[in-house]
Amino acid sequence: MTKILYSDDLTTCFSTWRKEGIMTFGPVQEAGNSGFREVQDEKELDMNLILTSRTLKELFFPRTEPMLSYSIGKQQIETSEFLPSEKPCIIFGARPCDAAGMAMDDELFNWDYRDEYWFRRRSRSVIMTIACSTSDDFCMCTSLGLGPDSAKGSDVLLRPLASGKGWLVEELTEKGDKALQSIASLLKEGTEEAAPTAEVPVLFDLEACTTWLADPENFESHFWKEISERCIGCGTCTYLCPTCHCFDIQDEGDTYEGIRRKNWDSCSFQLFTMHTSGHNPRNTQSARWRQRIMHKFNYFSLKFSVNSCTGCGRCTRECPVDMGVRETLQAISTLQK
Amino acid sequence: MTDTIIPAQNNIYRPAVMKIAATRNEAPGVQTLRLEFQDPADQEKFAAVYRTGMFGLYGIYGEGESTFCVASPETRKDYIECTFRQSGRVTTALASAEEGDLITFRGPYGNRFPIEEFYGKNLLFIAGGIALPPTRSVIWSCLDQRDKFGKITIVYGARTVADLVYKQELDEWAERGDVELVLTVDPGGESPDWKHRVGFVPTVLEEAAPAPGNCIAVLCGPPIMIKFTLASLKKLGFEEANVYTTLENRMKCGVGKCGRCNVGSVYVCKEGPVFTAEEVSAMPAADL
Amino acid sequence: MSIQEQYRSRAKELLGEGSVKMVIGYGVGTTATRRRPIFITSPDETDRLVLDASCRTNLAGYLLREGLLADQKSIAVFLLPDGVRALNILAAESQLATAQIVVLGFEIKGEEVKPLEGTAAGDFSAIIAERKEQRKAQPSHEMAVKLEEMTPAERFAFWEKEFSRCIKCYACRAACPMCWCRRCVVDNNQPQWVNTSSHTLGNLEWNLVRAFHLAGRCVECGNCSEACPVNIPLHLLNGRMTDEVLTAFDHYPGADEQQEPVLASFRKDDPETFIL
Amino acid sequence: MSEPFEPKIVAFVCTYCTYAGADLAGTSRLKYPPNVRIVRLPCTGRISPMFILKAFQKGADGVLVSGCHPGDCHFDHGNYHARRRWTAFNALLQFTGVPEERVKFSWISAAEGIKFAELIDSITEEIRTAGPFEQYHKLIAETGSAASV
Repeated sequence: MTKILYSDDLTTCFSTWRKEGIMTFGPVQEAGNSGFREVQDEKELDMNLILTSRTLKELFFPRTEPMLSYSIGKQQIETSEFLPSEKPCIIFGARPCDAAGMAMDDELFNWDYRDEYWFRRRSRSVIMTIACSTSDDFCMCTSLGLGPDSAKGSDVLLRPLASGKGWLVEELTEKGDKALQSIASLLKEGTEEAAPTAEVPVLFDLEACTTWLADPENFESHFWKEISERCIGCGTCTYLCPTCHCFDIQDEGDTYEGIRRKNWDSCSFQLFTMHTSGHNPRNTQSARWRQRIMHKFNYFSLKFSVNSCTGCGRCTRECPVDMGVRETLQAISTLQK
Repeated sequence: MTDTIIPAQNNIYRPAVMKIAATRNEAPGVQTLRLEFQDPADQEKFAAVYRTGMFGLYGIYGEGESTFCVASPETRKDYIECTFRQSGRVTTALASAEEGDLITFRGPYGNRFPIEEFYGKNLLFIAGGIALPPTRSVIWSCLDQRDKFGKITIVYGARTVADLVYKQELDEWAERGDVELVLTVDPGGESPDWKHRVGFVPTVLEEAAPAPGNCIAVLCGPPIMIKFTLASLKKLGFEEANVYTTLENRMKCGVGKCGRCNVGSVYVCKEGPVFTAEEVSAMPAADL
Repeated sequence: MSIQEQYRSRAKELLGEGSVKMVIGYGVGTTATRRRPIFITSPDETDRLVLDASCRTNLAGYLLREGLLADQKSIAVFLLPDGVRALNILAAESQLATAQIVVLGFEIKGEEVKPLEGTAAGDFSAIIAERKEQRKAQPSHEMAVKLEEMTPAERFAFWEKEFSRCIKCYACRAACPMCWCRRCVVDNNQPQWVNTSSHTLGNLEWNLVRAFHLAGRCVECGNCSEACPVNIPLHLLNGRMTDEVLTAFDHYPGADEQQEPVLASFRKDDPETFIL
Repeated sequence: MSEPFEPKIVAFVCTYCTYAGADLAGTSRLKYPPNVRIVRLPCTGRISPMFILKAFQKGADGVLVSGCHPGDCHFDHGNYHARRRWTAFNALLQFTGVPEERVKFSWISAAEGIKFAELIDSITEEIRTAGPFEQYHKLIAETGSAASV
């Protein structure tokens, strides 16, 4: 016997949460582009998306976020913080790859120094993930050791029913359990079968790739130039990546008052690492692409024992010149054999 | 790599406020600021954590933050001195700040020079141009407890006589008698009354020929100088493990999050900025 | 022989006889309909070239890769007529010498790919002239017409919504063959004219700056709209700028390589309708 | 009671004509509203559209750009270049819905003190009637509010 949440009850479900003062978020499609935002009710959601074009990370790490405001007077500087509210949130309808990405970045944002902006949002949020029963040409979670029903990073996992009329509900964390308690009356016991999960083919041998990447000999391999020759150095892959976390800190305002902000930044950009002197440690696009791959599949795992790629496939899906992690790792995988 | 020391922080991006207690022009475009914390709690936190080698992010609201070393030693923790060259947006604003103005400071971050491991050893300091500040904090850390070390040699060079920084301190070191000071300027950079050497640091270093036995070398300078000086040190018989240097990369957060400063898998902000030459050799050269 | 075969053999010939050091063209992509830019340097690899109706990316921007043309050797590149116009502008703006470029010109009509006669940028002036007339007669984009009919407040609201999505990935800039500045004005911070943050104000500013800097330079190749990961209709902005330079100054961007940049030239009798 | 709305207007003017015209307005004791802040530049050719965006970013309700009449440019042709730029930029502003009364362009010579005073008077009134540039002010305000998530 398992618990089932029927689609028909979703309206009540959302209104119950909102009545309790919980903010509700979910996947929404607008002008051919999709992402997560706050929704008043379930009607705003687009439940047919395989994957939103923008990632879940926007809810924890907005593309631009005021951190501090300052005002400067005679002999005094006053600052105040824009710390995110602790109002509880439920994110309904995340995908396993996105949810896993949030768990990966927890490691980074808690690496000795704790980033309150990230963690305040993380700790107030319950991620209710829907397992994938469909995938597209770019999905590659299975190549990264995850899968269409991975639980990593989720608080509740929902498995679509074969009938399409709802989801089997699995609570994974205490937070998830709590979110379910308030809709306990909507969770029906049942024996319905879940729809089969999407079949996502394994595209490369991850271990072979990480072994190749770990070999210092390969750092200056010709491979990097060849694989990234057509890279135009935009930030699409990084900005649409659930785990890319690089940022810039910028002041906006004048020397009397203004705001210090945290803005997304990208290792694809030439100016990202440029010293004031003009020296640039990663002066070529191939060095920058190498950084991105090495960061995900070598450096990150050296520090945190996990690769920082979830196989969502967005980097390839959205690349203006059809590059991406997929092609690079497929190529490395072949090199290694 | 020495361990990173983590100060207690609530919001890791919120800086402390410091007052400019004094400013000093060092060389054309180069300034030293002496800074004092406004809030005693910040001073206390700093004093509890600061060790020579750590760095900070110095800022002016409205312009941003800029990373450089703390140039004052761990033996003098009731103020911070920093020396910088006016070049970008933040340093330009810092350069136009005056005594009594308030600026911001985040840190201290990073690891340190393991000075207690240097006890009983001879010390060789080598610096080029604007890279004397990180070396200087080690120099003073040692001079303030002079009896714990053997012979101390300082080799310092700059492009021209005008570009030498800390001129007063150079005089002070020259006069102490317990420090051997070798000054040099690049060929063509000498003034008519220049009494010291003329030549590039690596060459001058080889001429001075300090003995590598029981000696620790601390080397800071622009990448090109480091490269050639390391070769000279090798020639003189120094082992890479006994040569310390600092790496300086562009940083925004200073705390391992923003993703810029890594050389290979090593985050300069978290695992540096102090490294032995051996550790630097192990990093991918193409990423430096 | 299919057009793809024709062009492959031309590429092979060019590389084989050593008259070009590289052919920039299209290859197969991740999916059946995706094409990706490829760089062929050996005559043995020309079989990797693909030419079909999916080859729409303007490849002209790759010619400005740092150092690529520095050795004075020639490069062949697959270009649609818009691409040739881009080439003309780059030459007019002294970014490259067309003598170094061998054009492998083609056009796409419906789903059909047709070869274009010629090898030098100048050989395509007839088709470009024809395009100019077509552009003049071409009805505005449906959405552009709608926008013109709106009140200013409605237009502002429309763009506010569109720009609110911008994530400042600068894919539009990176994909644009005309955005060749070594350091973009938004990356200069002394002074910082426009906000770099991707709040709606910063996004509006960025998109206005970019559209303005492309006025009279945009060849409407579609690279930017195509690259934009959040689907902002950039072509509407650029198209409006093209309308303006066409009607006000009879300037069709990239007509030939002698063409003076529209905002770096003037006529004493330029129209002025709004100056008090 | 809120204070009556006083428009903030920034005028970017060339030093040889419009600035001199403004000066003449002053020395002739002509009255014009104090709502305009004049920024003097060597030539209209130096006035980048960036300046206009900056003025709005800092909260201006209106912008005036003004220089020498065609043919009168101190540098011979700076204003001809400016005119082309304005044509394109003005079209862009219209297309993106910046109301026509928010950005004005004019030619005012050193002798036209009266024209300067009258123009400032009329655009100030026009903007006073239109009210604050709320659409833009809203965007500015958003930059100072906490992230929406």
